[in-house]
Amino acid sequence: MDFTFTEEQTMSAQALGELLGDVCTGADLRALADGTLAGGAGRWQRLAAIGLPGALGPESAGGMGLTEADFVLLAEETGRAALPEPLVAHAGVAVPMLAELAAAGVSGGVPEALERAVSGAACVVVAHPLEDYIAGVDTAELALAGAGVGQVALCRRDELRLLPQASLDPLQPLVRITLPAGRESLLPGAPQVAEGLWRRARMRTMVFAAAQMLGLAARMVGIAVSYAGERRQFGRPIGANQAIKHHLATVQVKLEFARPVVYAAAAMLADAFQAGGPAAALPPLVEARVLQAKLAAADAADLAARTAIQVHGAIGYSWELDLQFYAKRAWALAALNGNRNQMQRRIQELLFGGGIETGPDRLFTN
Amino acid sequence: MDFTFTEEQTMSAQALGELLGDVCTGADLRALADGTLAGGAGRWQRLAAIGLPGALGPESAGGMGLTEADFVLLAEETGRAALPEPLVAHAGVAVPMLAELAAAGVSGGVPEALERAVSGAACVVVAHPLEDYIAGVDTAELALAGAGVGQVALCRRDELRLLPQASLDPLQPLVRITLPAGRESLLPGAPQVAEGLWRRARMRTMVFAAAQMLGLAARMVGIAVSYAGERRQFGRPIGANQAIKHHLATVQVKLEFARPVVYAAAAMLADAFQAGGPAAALPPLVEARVLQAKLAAADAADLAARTAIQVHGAIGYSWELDLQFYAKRAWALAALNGNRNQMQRRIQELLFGGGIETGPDRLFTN
Amino acid sequence: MAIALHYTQAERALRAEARAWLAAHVPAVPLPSFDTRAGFDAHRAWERELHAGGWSMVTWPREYGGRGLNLVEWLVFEEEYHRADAPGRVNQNGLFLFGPTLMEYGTPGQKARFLPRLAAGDDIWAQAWSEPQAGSDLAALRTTAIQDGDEYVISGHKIWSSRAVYADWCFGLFRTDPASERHRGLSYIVVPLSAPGVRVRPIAQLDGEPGFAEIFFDEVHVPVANRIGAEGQGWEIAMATAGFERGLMLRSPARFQRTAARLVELYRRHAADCDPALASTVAQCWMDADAYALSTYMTAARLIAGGRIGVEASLNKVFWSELDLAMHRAAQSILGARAALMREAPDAADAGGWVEGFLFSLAGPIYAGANEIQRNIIAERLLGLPRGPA
Amino acid sequence: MAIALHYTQAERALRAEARAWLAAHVPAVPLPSFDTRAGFDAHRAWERELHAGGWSMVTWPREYGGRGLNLVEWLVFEEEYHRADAPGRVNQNGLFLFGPTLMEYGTPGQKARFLPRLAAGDDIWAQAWSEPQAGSDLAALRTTAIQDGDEYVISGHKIWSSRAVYADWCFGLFRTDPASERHRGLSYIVVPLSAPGVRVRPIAQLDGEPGFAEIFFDEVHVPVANRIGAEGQGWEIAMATAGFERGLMLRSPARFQRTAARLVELYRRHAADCDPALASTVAQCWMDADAYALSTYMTAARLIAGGRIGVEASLNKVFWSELDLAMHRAAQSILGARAALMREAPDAADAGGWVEGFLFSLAGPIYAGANEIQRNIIAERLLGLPRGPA
Repeated sequence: MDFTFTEEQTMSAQALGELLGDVCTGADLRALADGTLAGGAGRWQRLAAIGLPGALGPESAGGMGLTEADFVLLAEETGRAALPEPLVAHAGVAVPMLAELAAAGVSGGVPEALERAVSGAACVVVAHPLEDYIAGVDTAELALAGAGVGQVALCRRDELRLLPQASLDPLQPLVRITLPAGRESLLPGAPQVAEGLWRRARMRTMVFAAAQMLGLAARMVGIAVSYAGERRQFGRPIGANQAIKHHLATVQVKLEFARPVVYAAAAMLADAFQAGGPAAALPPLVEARVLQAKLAAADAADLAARTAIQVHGAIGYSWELDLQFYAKRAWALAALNGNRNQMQRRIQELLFGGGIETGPDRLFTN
Repeated sequence: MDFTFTEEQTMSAQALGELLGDVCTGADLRALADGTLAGGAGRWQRLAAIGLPGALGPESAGGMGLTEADFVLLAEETGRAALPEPLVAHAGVAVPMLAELAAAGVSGGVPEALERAVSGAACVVVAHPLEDYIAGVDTAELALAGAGVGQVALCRRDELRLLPQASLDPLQPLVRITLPAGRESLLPGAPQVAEGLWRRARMRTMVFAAAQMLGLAARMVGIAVSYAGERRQFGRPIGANQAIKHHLATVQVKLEFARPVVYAAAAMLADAFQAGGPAAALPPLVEARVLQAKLAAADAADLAARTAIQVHGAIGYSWELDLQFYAKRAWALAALNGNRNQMQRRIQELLFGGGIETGPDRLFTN
Repeated sequence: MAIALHYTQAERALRAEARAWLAAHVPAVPLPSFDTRAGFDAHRAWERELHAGGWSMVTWPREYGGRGLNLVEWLVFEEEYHRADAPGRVNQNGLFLFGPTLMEYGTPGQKARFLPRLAAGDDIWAQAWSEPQAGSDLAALRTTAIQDGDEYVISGHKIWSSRAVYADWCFGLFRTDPASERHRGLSYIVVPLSAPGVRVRPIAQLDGEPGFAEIFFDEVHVPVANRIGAEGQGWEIAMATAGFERGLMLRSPARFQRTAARLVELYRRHAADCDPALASTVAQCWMDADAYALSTYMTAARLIAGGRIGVEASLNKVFWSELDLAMHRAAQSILGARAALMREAPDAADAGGWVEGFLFSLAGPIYAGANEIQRNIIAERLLGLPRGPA
Repeated sequence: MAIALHYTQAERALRAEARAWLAAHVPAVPLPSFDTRAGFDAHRAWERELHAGGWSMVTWPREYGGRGLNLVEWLVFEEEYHRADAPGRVNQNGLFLFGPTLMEYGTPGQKARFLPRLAAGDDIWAQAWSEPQAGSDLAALRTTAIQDGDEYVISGHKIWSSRAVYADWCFGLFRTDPASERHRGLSYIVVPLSAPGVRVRPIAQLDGEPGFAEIFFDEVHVPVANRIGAEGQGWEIAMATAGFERGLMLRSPARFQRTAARLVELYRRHAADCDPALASTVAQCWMDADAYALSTYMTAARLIAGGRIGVEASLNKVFWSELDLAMHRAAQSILGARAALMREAPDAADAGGWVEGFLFSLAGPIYAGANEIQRNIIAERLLGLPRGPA
């Protein structure tokens, strides 16, 4: 039993954090939101240069062969920066799904797509058949989609019908997509494999969304702490007031107790995925941990967002503060790919339906 | 439309408050709890001397002929003092029930019981057939009870089998009661009248419990405020700390927005009772307001109790502080005669089942 | 006086009259946001229409364009107004903050000059309280109004002025004694936003619309007659105004009851997909909105009987701002993935407006004096806790 | 090192061994409360039995009666301990607060003198921190220990000393420099409660049982050798002890996980009578108890890898105390009218103990440094907000 990251894992995350600190600042986000800067100023290329798009790709396809436990800290860093590009969807979800398709012997363009995805030459997003909206399609060349969870199709973006939806996060606009008619599944004969692949994709999406929300929450606390230390009212910094201190301390408690859940969920997911193929059932406790991770991180990020806005007073409610980009990303991630409702219901089902055993010795799958 | 109490109503409540300030102090409660003083030191007689046991009794039977809207402020005062005697159950619930039985032409000892109850010569409690536990039996001579809601029986206490239950509130011990076998109902032929009587009794119990909890909450805030103004730590009164201020302000907000609900519920109940006899259905909005009143007052009193204990620090957790008597009464009132669970479910039924219309013009029954 | 929770014949008649008028006049399609030029003009037109119908400011005396209703009658009107989903009041700063102030502190001449135009929608008003270095700490204001003959010359910088982008006038606090400190030496002055030297810079809100603005004053000349009350009385007047703002009239309960009713509807439609816990949350919102309304009726009755508004204003502010946030959070939970869709999204349907409302509700605990300040006021002035370092 | 969330062979073997031993030794009927004479004696006997089995303080070196386990192994043992509903640790002050302090600051002689008897249950320890005028403000202590030759003479008054009614020893902070102020001039001294001049007055808790006491010291003589650490080092040592208390060991997550499991069971049994919202509440409690456990595993792994405990102690304190309260409040909601019944009520059944637990949980946010103090620590030391007036 060990619950520490390796030095390599923490150093990679730190390096990514530093890179994003250079190329994904609040000012960069603002320029993108205001339309004064198009495209992302080569960020994707910078990320590709350090191999990130292929982080979870198999080494045989040129990837780094990392697991979910490795990627979770990287996803957290992209959250901290509110990275506009869909790196997490691509590297954290699409690439492993392509790799699983390739491993299942599927052709139909999969090996080529995997190779281009791993190198970052093509950006691939994932449109889960049960999700109505996805983000990041505008930067993508390809999308994994399906008319239902029994099917997996690989489409070029220009084949899809896209219905843009004005939405909360100005930097990751949502679209509803419709598949081209009569599109065949890459896995025509084996629905349970397709279902397993989608289940895995969803679990990865959730745990990495949770990781991003951890990063977002920490960033928002940091912004609020700086402001509260500088802004003076009634003759002293507002951060010297107990009310402000206690609000921010409460956020920090929520954040620090979401963190181990997210890390554990990623590690347990990695173990479960390695223990069985896509058709294998996921242990109920692992599924519950992933849902719990997303719930806990969403709660922490939501509280961080609301508290940081309150701490800023009126300026917190204005478009002029970069804080909004982090807050809106956090709320959007919470609403998508498993919202509170669905997750709560599912956890209750698992917990009260008896799928999960409770008690002090039932923390892990042992 | 008018939402002010009469001067007479407020002055009666003030007078009762002053009387209880003399005969029902924290020290009196402590003496009773520690067993160093038996019986209540003539408090019941003092209350009877000003006619309170007969407050809701008809003037024809020697009562004051008041309504629920008149009694709500009096019940609030008994709460503020954590009065150990079951005055509210007696005057607020048993007496009007006896009066309703008498008005329905029931004999079987009812007119005599009513007369003795109104004068305070006999204390009468009410054991709702669907409630498992009742308080105050030890001081009572008579009890209204029933084997089911279709029956009403009037029993002497010595006829009942009493099973005392160690319970939270040391000053109002709970008992489970069992009726003597083969006991006949006073209303053998008309179950809907009995049901109506029990419904009314329950509504009165709830709204007056709510009123008591308002008084308890205010008392606990007062105790905490005094302590916070006196107790010094780190060189100044602890009440100068924002954290303490904001906690107590939050309680006060909850309390002040429970108050109008409780008063409105009492007034709407009085109106509804006057508009129809015991067999008449209660308008869903009136029932909902009564439940809302008890929920809101219970929430305010619970928060007041927990906050006051926190404000006191370690001494708040000790038996030596009188605060405990108010806190325990509040929790016991919240658990009995309609707990959160039952009330929430019933309100949801009324609200989502369509029994209640919503919107800005639907505040009253109009 | 005695509790009588049923409407009189006259109150019922008023309700019927208001309902009929609103049914005939409320635009079938919601007006565009009053934080856009077109929306502002449409809302001004609506104010004029309300005024023509005699509904613009029902509690004011008839001489100023009102109909002399009491506060309970005002509540009845507001209930009908929100029940009809009538447009937001673009002139709310004028109607509910400046108007009552003027009624109490203005000279007869000032009243005659401003109130009828205000009621008619001819002048739309913005507030000019905050400054960059003085948020909730109003006593730290620095913008000066220096008397020069029969004029004040105003120089400085106001911020977070709602409606200022398109409004005609602003009212606010200015330092008329430049040597003064804190809350001494401030005066309450009104300034036409068209005056030379005034520059307005819109500030976008979280939803991207310019709901407030900065106002820069560069030696703006206004007549001394534009001062309300005495020189140096500004703080006292502003505190009274802040009381109105947090208090009874600016946030009439009907608005929250209408939102609660919409929330109940939303839940009923989506109950099958919801975590059952939402039933409790939604029911609590409905109860709290009604509790706020009951509290307002109780206060209104007390005021009619001769009472004055006190710390209730702070209690109200905390309660409604938290309720508004709770209702919008509940709606977001019910809506699931559609919670992220803005009103104009093709798939918005019954999600439309909730996310904008959620963003707006975040401002509730901040504006009109942050809730932290309100809690200090409740603790110190109502409960009597010792005044602390803050 | 790398994340590996599965137990090693050795950890599994330890679990099996602990489970078997506990199954054979845990009393079938719960012991009476250790705040009664009979219960205290029964709990001391249990401490001796644990010690005989080698389970009394598993992380201590074998020379002091432990078995030298690491923190993850300790967690495994604690899981089994609470899974078996084994008795509460009457010597928790000694085992988790005084023991670690002595391990770090004691001389070899002091360790040899106190630790084995502590591990064996021969000495039961009480803490003696607070004084009537110094609650969370420990630096305001006044009880003095004046050196006189090779003795200290102690005079003063301690309060809220848990277990002191029947304990053998107490440890605490005393002012050895009577001219000193605040946190200077304090020393950490241990005192036998049987010493002449010591008087203990029990204080009843909310549930009526004497869970803590006042200790009056009237010229109590103790040898200078009873001082732990240097003279004047008391504050530093106490802060380290307070870290243990709020931190890892005193509140092992297994206790909360066990309560959460009981809560899930309670809900399952009564779900049909419950407001559906309770399903969410109960699920949240289960998740939070597990989150606390996961966090502890993460901290344990970090400490094994050479890290030190820091402000986590304050984060933990806030989290577990609020979780404990939330779980008991949820149980109260589930139980309805039976929520008011005490353990000994004839109808208690599965309500038994929950109300006592609720009352006890109210103390959580208060003791070991009120949560308000913890939040200040988090805000100032972890987040770096400016130190304020408090």
